[in-house]
Amino acid sequence: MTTAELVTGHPLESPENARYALLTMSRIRKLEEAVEDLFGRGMMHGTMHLSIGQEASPTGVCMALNISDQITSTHRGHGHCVAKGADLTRMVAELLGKENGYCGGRGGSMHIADVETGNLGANGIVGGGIPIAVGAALASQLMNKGTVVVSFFGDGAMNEGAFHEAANLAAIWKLPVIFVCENNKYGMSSSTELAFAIDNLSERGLGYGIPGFTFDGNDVAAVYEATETAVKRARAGEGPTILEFVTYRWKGHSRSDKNLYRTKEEIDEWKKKDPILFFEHVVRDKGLLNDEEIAEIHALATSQVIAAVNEAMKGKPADPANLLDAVFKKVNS
Amino acid sequence: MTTAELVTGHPLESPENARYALLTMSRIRKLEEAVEDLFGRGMMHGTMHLSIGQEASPTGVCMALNISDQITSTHRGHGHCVAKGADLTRMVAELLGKENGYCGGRGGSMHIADVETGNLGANGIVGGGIPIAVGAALASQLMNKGTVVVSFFGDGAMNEGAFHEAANLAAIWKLPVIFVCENNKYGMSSSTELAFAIDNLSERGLGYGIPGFTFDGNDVAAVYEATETAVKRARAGEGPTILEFVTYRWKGHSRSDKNLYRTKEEIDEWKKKDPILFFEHVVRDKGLLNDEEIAEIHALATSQVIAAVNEAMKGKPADPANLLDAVFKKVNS
Amino acid sequence: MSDRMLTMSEALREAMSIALEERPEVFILGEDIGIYGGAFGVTGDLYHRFGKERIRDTPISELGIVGAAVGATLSGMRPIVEIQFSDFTAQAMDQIVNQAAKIHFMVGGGLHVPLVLRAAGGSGTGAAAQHSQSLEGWFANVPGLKVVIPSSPYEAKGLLLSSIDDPNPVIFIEHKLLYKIPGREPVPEGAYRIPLGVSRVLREGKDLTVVATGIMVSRVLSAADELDKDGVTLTVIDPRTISPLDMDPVYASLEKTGRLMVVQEAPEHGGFLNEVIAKVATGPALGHLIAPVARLAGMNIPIPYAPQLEKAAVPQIPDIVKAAREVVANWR
Amino acid sequence: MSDRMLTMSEALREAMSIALEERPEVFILGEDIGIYGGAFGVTGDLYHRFGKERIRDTPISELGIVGAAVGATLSGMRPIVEIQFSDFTAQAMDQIVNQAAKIHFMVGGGLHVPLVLRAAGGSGTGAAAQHSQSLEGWFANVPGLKVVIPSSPYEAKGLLLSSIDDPNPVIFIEHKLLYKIPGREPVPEGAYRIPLGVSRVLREGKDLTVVATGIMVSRVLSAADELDKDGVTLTVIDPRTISPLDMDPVYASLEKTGRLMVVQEAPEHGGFLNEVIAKVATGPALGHLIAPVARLAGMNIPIPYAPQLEKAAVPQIPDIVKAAREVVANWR
Ligand SMILES: Cc1ncc(C[n+]2csc(CCOP(=O)(O)OP(=O)(O)O)c2C)c(N)n1
Ligand SMILES: Cc1ncc(C[n+]2csc(CCOP(=O)(O)OP(=O)(O)O)c2C)c(N)n1
Ligand SMILES: [Mg+2]
Ligand SMILES: [Mg+2]
Repeated sequence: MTTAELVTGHPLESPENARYALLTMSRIRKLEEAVEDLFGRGMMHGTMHLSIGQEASPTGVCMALNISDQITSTHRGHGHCVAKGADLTRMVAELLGKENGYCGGRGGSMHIADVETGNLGANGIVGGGIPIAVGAALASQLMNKGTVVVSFFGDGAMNEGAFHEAANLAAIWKLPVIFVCENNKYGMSSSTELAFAIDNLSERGLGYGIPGFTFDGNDVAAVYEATETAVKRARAGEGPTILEFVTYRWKGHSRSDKNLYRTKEEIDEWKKKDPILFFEHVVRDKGLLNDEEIAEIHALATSQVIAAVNEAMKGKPADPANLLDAVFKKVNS
Repeated sequence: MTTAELVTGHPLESPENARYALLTMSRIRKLEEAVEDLFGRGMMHGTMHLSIGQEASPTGVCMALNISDQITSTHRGHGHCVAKGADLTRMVAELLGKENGYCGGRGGSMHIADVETGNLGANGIVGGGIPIAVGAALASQLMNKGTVVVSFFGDGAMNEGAFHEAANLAAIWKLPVIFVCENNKYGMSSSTELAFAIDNLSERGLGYGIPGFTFDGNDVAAVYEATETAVKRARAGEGPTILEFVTYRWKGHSRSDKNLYRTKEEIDEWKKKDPILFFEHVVRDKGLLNDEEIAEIHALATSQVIAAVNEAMKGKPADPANLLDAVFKKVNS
Repeated sequence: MSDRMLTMSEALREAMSIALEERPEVFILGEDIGIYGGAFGVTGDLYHRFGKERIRDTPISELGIVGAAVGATLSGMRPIVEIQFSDFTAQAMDQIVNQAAKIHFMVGGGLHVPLVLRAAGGSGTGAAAQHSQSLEGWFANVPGLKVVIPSSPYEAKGLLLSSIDDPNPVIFIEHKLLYKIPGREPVPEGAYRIPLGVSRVLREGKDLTVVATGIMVSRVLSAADELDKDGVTLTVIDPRTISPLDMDPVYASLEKTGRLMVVQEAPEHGGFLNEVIAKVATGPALGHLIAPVARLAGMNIPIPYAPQLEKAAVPQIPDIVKAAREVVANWR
Repeated sequence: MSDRMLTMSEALREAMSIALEERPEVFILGEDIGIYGGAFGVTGDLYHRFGKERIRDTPISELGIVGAAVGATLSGMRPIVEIQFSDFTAQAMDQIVNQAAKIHFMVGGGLHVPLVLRAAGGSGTGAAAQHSQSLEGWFANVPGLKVVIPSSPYEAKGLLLSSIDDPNPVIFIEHKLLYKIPGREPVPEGAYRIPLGVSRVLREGKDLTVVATGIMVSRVLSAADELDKDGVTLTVIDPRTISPLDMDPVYASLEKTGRLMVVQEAPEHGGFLNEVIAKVATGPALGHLIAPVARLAGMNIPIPYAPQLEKAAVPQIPDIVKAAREVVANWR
């Protein structure tokens, strides 16, 4: 089995929730480690953007959402995808360019969408998903769906015009959208210190009349709580919230990154703040999970990822024959 | 004579300054009345965006600038043009599509630029001039020119991505640029109440780390003082400022406007806040100018505008013959 | 058939009104489309009839608006976006080209984008270089977009209804000079659909095949009237949609006339109608050509302001007459 | 002449380095061009040599960056903007098209915009639909822009220096596959300039005239080698700049070969090389054609991700060989 039964609620509410939160974070980490390995062995094409070190944010956010709630994601989107409930096999199959991948091999890592779990798609364009999320929220409002849309994006994306225009539309129309800025301190090589003249990126909200808050993005419980409050606000028709989750990516921006713009010390410092280890501490302290259970969860994640990779490998390579037909949806279909 | 000797300094500092401020506002008003009349009589082509009622802002701003300081302007740009020192004849000639117009008849009202007075150009694109102003300020900084750039734009322009990206660049690089938002309450038919979820548009500055302030845009002295402070800050290398000048346009957005989105009462209310009449009161009260002098100033403005129109009418119509040559600047020219 | 003569604004409004009534998932968004009735008056009274939720005024933020429309389609809506001047699609290019056009393909078919983007194109109103462009060529070279250019009120209504029905993103470019002039034929009441991808032969002649789009269609028809007097007769073909492009009537006509002329307002260099020439030159139709193709297009300049300059910049009726005479006199 | 073989990245860096030394008003701005050395490593060590003021890292805001560059030109600077992937010019289209391209004309000549916008185009790296487009056609249809497409390190260096000298905005599109592969000829040290608007005849043959740009030039040259073995010889012409476009060598060659093929990576429908076909079909050169023109172009699809799909989407060497054989066998 490569999908998980979605669990919603506070990660520390029960052993079951804690287990789910840990499993999700572990699945994301192991999946990305596997992906890195496949790339390293030349079995994958293109580039990759790993979110190792950032697993708490997608996990905590999605535990505060229903399956009918929607997200838009980014180039660094594997975590969002998994946390919203995607099938690992179809994800890996996509990265391997297989017919049974999420996009039939046409999109790759940066374009995975999963309608069933409400994932409206990763996006290769920085900031590209933000107005789309706002539009989905507008649809929710127009159709009285009661659903909420979360737009995940990075610190760098906040400087795109797309963020600005979308944020203002959400504010004036009080749309049920949550802007989740995963501030991992860098947009590629560009540090937030150089790219912003404000201390917390959530202060951007002030200019739109949108409440904005900054949290430890490596604490899955804090992420959950922040999101839950924003979801309530959105469902109540009170409009958008900006949530900044401060986190860090352990790996380079993409394959070609030589990490010249940051120090090894900085990276090591952040590795000590590993969201998974931190959560393990907390659940152990609270008596929600013991060491054995924790080890089992990781083993399960590993075996799921291995199964997904093996299964995906068996898939049929995507076939160029029907590419022309794939451009347009047929009229009346 | 259709240009004026530029005067800088506080509009209430001396009778000379008061006279200049009033003359400038009057020249703008009379020019636009003449333009409206020419349009009405079918002698002009295209559309027009009049700034009648908004004369204090360009006048007060430009009195705080040196001739070497630069501005970018908007579709509603006649006032900025005049206040920065443009030649009225060449302006009218441009509107009439004459060879001796500022753009040789190629640009019209929305594209007048005047290198000599530091006017980098009106712009038909809402928000289009804002990044350009930031770039000119970057050039000033790189070349140590000590000059300041003012970007004029409307309330509506603040919702364009161009504003956002430009504002952030100015903030992080501490550029000598001043963002002057002439908030006349509407972007075409869209009221600031509908288009923004904040009270003062200058609050937008908070999200960039740019100080922002809101002032009565119909009080030329207040405009001057605000600008002077921002100019000092800019010249000192402390970076940009956002100045919001609240004002009102008496006329429709453009020729085709039926004013359906606002009431006659509202318009009348604002006509009572005429920046010219208000300034006359002040200068009379302060004993800077008497009634006779005020009347003379208006008469002078009128005669200058009439002279400009007459002179412009005599110009040669723009000639299509050399259009192809006008697209590129010659290499090595 | 009714003999109602409508302007293109009226015809477009009628199409939107029908769609708004037929489908709850249709809504319109854009700048000043509400109380103001649209920069060119196209939405008119729809705001009063359908309310501010469905006729949705937006702030001035084209990228945000188009993006929001894209997002709404992914959640089951069918938005119509009005961009006041097609020049401002430049603001929204990312959402149009990198998102709307590609989503269906990129995600492997699981999502689609039934979006109609209406925009006023073309010159002739003295609005100068930033408000007068003919940008259809940009969109035609982007796989995943359909591109429609109505040339009359009748076409506009039927094509817009088909565009709204289409499950894919459609760029619908309306020439601003056509909004107010009366059309050349009646506009039926009620719904009718003109399929996308079917060219229309507006007139058949023996001497020259002319392909033109948008405003140029009526100019070519007027030129044809004039040439008729000299006994020079034209086949006039309006592709109506340039993506997809239906060439069959062009090929068929060339067998008869042996001469081809294309007429567009967009700048000549790299303009879209080169595709028509290329399709002819790369196939058997080349064998039917008895003279070089005539290409009449906008000058390679930004649109100037002064009326005499603006007119000179794009093909006018006398230019078409002259060019047609030349090509008909020509022999390879 | 030196016999240094450089990669295109190195050649471009050398050109920028020369310009930075020659002119104090030259500076570079873009995302990750500083310490990172550029998304494709093109700026490399320039940051360390010229400092962070002149090799200026920016936030992720393409519209703002290009706009700032435009503004800087109006104040006497000569910025070079690097846009990481040409797909992101979509973000900056307003400043490119509505501002940079038109300012000189619109304001009546009083201002000009000596801006160079470098961007990586094309497919082949598995970066999928939003990072692989060939968008030169957009810019070529915008009067006021010059459009340069280098096909090798030698061309890249000389063309970039001319582009920096040019007082007008230049869009400089670099195919990302060319960055790292060695060029076909040595790159001289020091400054040399290749004028914009002069096509280069890379090879002369008797059977077929091929016009190709960018990455397709080397593919066509490889195909020509292969065809040589069969005694089929090609004239290969690289226009190097598509605006302005120098057609003289094409016309001259057609007199000899009578057959034309154009090869581009951009989608076929509405792609730029149609301009070459149109220029031939509308003039006397048509008379020299003894067979229909062959057009080889990208499929009309977004660029797909999987390697086998991506390869299928754009012309490869065997496709060129095959198409050339067909057209040579053809007779109108
Ligand atoms: C519009 C656009 N500009 C630039 C890029 C190239 N790029 C891809 S990811 C990235 C950095 C994004 O930073 P951030 O938003 O902080 O996300 P992170 O990578 O840190 O998760 C850049 C510059 C892009 N894909 N799209
Ligand atoms: C990018 C763009 N979008 C829309 C327009 C059409 N338009 C011209 S002026 C205007 C209103 C601008 O409002 P504001 O910025 O407040 O300036 P004001 O007209 O009030 O001076 C609009 C929507 C435009 N010219 N450019
Ligand atoms: Mg980041
Ligand atoms: Mg306004």
